[in-house]
Amino acid sequence: MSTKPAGYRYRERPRLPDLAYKLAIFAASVVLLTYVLAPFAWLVSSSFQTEAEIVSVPPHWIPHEPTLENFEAIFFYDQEEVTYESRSKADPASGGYIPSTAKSLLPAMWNSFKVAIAVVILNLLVGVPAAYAMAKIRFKGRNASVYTILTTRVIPDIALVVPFFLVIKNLGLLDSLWALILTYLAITVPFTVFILVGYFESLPDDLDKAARIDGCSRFQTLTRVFLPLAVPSLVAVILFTFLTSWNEFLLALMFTQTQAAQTLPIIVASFTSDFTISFSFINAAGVVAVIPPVIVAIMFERYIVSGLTAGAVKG
Amino acid sequence: MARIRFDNVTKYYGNVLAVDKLNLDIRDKEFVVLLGPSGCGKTTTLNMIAGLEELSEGDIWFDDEIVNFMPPHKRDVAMVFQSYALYPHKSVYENIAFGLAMRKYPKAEIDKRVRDAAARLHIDHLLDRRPNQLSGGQRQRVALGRAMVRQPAVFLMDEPLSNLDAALRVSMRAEIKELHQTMQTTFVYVTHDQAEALTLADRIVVMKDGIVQQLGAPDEIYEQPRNMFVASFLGNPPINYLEGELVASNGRMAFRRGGLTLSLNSEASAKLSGQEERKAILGIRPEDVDDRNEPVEGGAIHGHVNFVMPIGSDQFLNMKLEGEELFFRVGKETRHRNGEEVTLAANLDRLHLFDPETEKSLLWD
Amino acid sequence: MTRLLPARLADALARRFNYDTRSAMLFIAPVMTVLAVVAVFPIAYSLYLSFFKLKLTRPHRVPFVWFDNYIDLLGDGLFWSSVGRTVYFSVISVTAIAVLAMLIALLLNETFRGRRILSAILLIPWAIPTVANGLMWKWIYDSGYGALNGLLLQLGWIDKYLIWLGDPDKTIPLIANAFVWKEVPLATILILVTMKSIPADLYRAAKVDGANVMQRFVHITLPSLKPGFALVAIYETMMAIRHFDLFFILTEGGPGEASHVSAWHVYAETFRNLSFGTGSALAYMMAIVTFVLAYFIIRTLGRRI
Amino acid sequence: MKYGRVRKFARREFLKYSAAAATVGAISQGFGGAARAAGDPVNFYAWSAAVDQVKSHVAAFEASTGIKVAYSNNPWAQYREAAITKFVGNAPLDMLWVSDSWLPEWAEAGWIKPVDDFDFLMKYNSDAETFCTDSMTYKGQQYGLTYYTDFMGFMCDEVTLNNAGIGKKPETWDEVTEQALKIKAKGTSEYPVMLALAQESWLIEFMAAMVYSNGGSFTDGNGNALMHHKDDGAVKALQWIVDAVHKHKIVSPGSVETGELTGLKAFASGNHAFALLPKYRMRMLNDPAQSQIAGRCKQILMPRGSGPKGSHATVGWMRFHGMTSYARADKQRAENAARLIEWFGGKADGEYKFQKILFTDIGAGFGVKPLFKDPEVRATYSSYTDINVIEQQQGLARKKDVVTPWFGEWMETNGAAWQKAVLQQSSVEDALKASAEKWDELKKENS
Repeated sequence: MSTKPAGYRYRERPRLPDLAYKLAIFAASVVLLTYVLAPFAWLVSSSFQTEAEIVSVPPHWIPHEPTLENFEAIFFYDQEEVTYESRSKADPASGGYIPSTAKSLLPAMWNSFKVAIAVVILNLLVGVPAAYAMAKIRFKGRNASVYTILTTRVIPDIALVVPFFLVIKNLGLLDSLWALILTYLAITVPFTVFILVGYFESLPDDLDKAARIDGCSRFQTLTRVFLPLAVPSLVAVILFTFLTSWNEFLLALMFTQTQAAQTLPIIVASFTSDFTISFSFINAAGVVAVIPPVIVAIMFERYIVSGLTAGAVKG
Repeated sequence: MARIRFDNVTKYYGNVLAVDKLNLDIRDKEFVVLLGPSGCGKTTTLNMIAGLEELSEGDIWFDDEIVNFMPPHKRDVAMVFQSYALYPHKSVYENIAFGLAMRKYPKAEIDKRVRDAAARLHIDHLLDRRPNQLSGGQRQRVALGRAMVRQPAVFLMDEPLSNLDAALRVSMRAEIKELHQTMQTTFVYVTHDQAEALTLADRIVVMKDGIVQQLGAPDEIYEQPRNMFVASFLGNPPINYLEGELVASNGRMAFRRGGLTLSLNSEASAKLSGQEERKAILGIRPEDVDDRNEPVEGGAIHGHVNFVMPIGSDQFLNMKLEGEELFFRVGKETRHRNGEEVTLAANLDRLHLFDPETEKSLLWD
Repeated sequence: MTRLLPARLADALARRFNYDTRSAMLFIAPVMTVLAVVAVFPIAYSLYLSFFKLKLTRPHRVPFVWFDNYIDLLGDGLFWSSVGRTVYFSVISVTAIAVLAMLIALLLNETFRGRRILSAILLIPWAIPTVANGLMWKWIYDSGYGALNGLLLQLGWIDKYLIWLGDPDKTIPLIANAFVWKEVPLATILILVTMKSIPADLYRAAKVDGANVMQRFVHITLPSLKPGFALVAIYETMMAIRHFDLFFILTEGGPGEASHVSAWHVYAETFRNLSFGTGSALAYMMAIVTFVLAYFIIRTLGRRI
Repeated sequence: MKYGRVRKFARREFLKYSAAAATVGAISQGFGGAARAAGDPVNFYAWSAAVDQVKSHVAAFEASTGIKVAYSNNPWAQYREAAITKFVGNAPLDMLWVSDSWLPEWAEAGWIKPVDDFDFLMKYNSDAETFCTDSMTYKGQQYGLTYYTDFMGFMCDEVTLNNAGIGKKPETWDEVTEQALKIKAKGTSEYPVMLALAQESWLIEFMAAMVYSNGGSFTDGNGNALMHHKDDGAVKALQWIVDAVHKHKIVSPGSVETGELTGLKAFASGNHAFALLPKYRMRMLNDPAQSQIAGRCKQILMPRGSGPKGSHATVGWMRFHGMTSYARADKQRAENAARLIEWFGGKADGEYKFQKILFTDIGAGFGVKPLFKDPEVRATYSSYTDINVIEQQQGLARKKDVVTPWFGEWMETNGAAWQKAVLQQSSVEDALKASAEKWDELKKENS
């Protein structure tokens, strides 16, 4: 316990190991970046290539005849009803290899977005209080509840698909976004709780006591004291739930049928029919699909860094 | 206005007994210190007053209401934590104001109280800082301020000074004492530091293993310890013990061990008369001797000085007598040196006697 | 006031349902409700199924067979080899994820220009829908015109195109790689968050004590990261053990049985063989193992989580 | 007073819960309801192929009959799984696409029902290829009308052959080997022969084509395993593949990871001289927009296997429009579904419209003979292939002799077995023995 005045910093002469460390960091970052980015870069590059070009050997890292047809198909299409006249004969084995489900991509993306947002919000509403209770309140069946929650996530999804389907059907939610919101909530919330319990427990108990003595009900303690301090973990939860919903395929495949409810992954998968597969187009879709999550990430990333807990207790 | 009464309060953690049948009556405006080694149940007791701990059996009364199940935020108590537990995301001002804000005090009132408290604690220049920009001492004052402004019916402190360095600790003691004077409310203060307890308390509750060992005013506790634990827990350096037996010598009861015989004062020997041959442990505090070099009737302690420790005001003698090493404090008039033989005169009115089995005092109960 | 309940009972109740317990119940109720509505039935249902010889192509013959399905599986060689592969896949994946995630987190924990952009970029793999991810790798790995061969050849590391997924020894590591690539970002976030909860004072103190960066890492960072690693370990172990999509998209269990992992076994039993009974039984065995693992991890690494 | 507090709390909490529950329920009902409240159309479920052709044809159907159709599709790769889930969950499906491989399975499970009591459907059988009608028939009952049919064709890149100085196209598998070796020697192609042997739904067709042309079969007349018999075509076929991969190195060892589509692309990018591919791929292979061997790709008769049994036979397959038991349960639904089946599988406004546009747009083969006479069809065909070869080969197309209720289960073992042989993890004999044993075991289990 030190009594040095606020803001005092020990002079930090960079020692040799520290320099080595900085270098290591730099090297590491380069390596890691290539590992993470190389495949994605290739994804981007190929999304600007024609199907004929991407199969060339050796691969064209830079498109020789770059094309925007994939993206055009995604962003510019006519919504009119399909008739013999208006049908695209392009499906699948002739012309530009554009799957005719291309035009469903944006609506599906919008569905995915709505679902993801809803799942995020519900996760926070439902997960935060539970996590606080499990982390900071001593009550009978506290451990029990932790393991109950764990239990719901240990069975392989593939075995749960059919029972899940029955549930959704009996709730009358087939082919509605609520089917996805509800199931995604159920499959994400356990881990949301885990993340938060872990973080809440890293916050000193005395803060909890102090708040309650200062006149906070349990709920106020949570909202006034713990939430502000838990921001980093909340961001983790937001990203986790958003992206899980964004990615989920199996359940969406089973629960949705029409454009009303089909989500991005389903449409992307539908680009592979028994007649053809358009890698370049799927890659374009992949590139587009990345944008919203990355925006979300950039929005929230900064809050992860805000390490507030320092100085909570002791000196 | 708060009188706190523990009525047979027992607290288990799982099946570990933390507090056992505690009966305690804290008067309004009283300054009570719960004193004991760590794990003695003192903090648990404090938490039960605060409502932070659920009691397993018995009742706690605030004045004439049972508050067993009343959550902390419904009790009119304030608390200062050993770790301070400041809200890292709030400024000093907000930290202090929080309790009042939660209780819906008018803005102006809050502001007034916060600023008064800050001024009193000399932290008014820090109000906009965040806790992590404060030194330990400053944080401690903020924690105090946070509790002060509440002007609660009960003011709880859990080892508030133990994270401070020695100098600061002493000065803060004084401030806390003064705080109690001015606030005119019930203080319950937990510490393991007997000096703090003795300086601050109106009454001290000495606890061990969840059981109250003794309850009383500081002097009483110090001078009439009910058992060996209490006797040795207070006082620094601790009380000396010598095993021996009671004998009758010229009409009085006396304690004897080998060549050492100390005869008891009248009331003590009256109390113990007829218990010759009884095994007993003598307790004698280091300061309860006096060195003049002529022998004293029935109070002579003759021994060999292992070494001398001057502490400025007086000097400590580590003496060997009857095979035991004892500590005594004597004035500086005569300089003693290592290895010499000395005779000290025990203050016969201040001898303590304990039962070797029960460790209970033979003189006071 | 008048006591409607006999005092002792009321007192007992009051002790049992004190304020804290009540609030706890209230706080946990929503989660439990959600799980009860959505998750409980499926779990119970598949347990129920696991006790029947349920073959959908024989809808009229569905005997209740107690634990036969489980016993049959234990006697099935393919089951055991699939378990072996699952272990192999999970171990390499989780280890790789943990290590990479920690490195990246350390990197992002430093303050340097462009850190925020970098961290956003590093999230990209996570954001690519699983299907797209699978197809991307299928096509990168393609031994005929895949990018991997192309690159290695141009770098001169190989002199002729190699077989990748088609080579039984490479199949699982390659799938693991695709899995790791996508999972690392989440793990990174989790570890980064834990890193942020390490009080800076600790480091300052350590620096004052003259600990160099390596010692600080070993004695402060690593220990404080335990909860983070616990989360990562639990989550990624679960994910790896049950992982199915990539196996489905990349190899369908092949070549031969090279990627026939337990999750695939569940799929094959359920959807290829239409024997839901066996499928559920297998799923349940996996569930138990996973649970035990998770429990173990929680006990060793985590505080309580 | 303290007891009072307890009870008050309990009540308040309870109220909170029920309120919350109620709202959730309400909302979800609202949404779910909205999704289902779209009248009561014929639910038409398909995989995401020829989507625009289907939509246009559906539009026409609604226009002419006034019956509403709810068309939804899933990716082919997961179609079977999704369908099974929907069946088990008894989801509302009326008409759906069925692969011939699934017919017995789905019929046994009671998910799809025969339609042969609808005379207005049966009348088309006179026009239909017997192959198709057979493939749609299980236990003497017909389950629908053809969506499309096709067969495995043997294709070669003429230019590569000529460059290697090969004038005459291969007649037998042995000649394929010889010529491939020549080409390999020339260095024009490392693996002149393209076989797609990855584990996917196509695998059985590739196998069957090899087996049949080698004069063999998987099972005998009464459905007992034959594949493992020494002199049977299956052994020969697999042996040829294994040699091609390991002895002659004319087929890539990577073929075990090559799916039909990737194989197609590889062939289209000119990596190979010969390829075994669905006939309708000819169109794409000769389309400059996507193929680097456009105009050079010729289809020839399947090579003959050595020995007396060897023939130019190949495997054919078909997909059809089937009717679910869900639809069957209700007279009106069944009627409407049947109408839709007719519209797609039979004549719409007096012509086999759907099969025709499917062919002209995509090249997928039709299952009704009259279309061969259709000038438009002949023109289209001739634009990229020799229609005579087509007709001749189609005549030699046999249905898969392994299509049984246990086909899927057996295929798990069989596929792995063949791949193991190709990977030399087991001998040809053992591989086929394994799959034969599995077959007989399953047959017993199901009898």
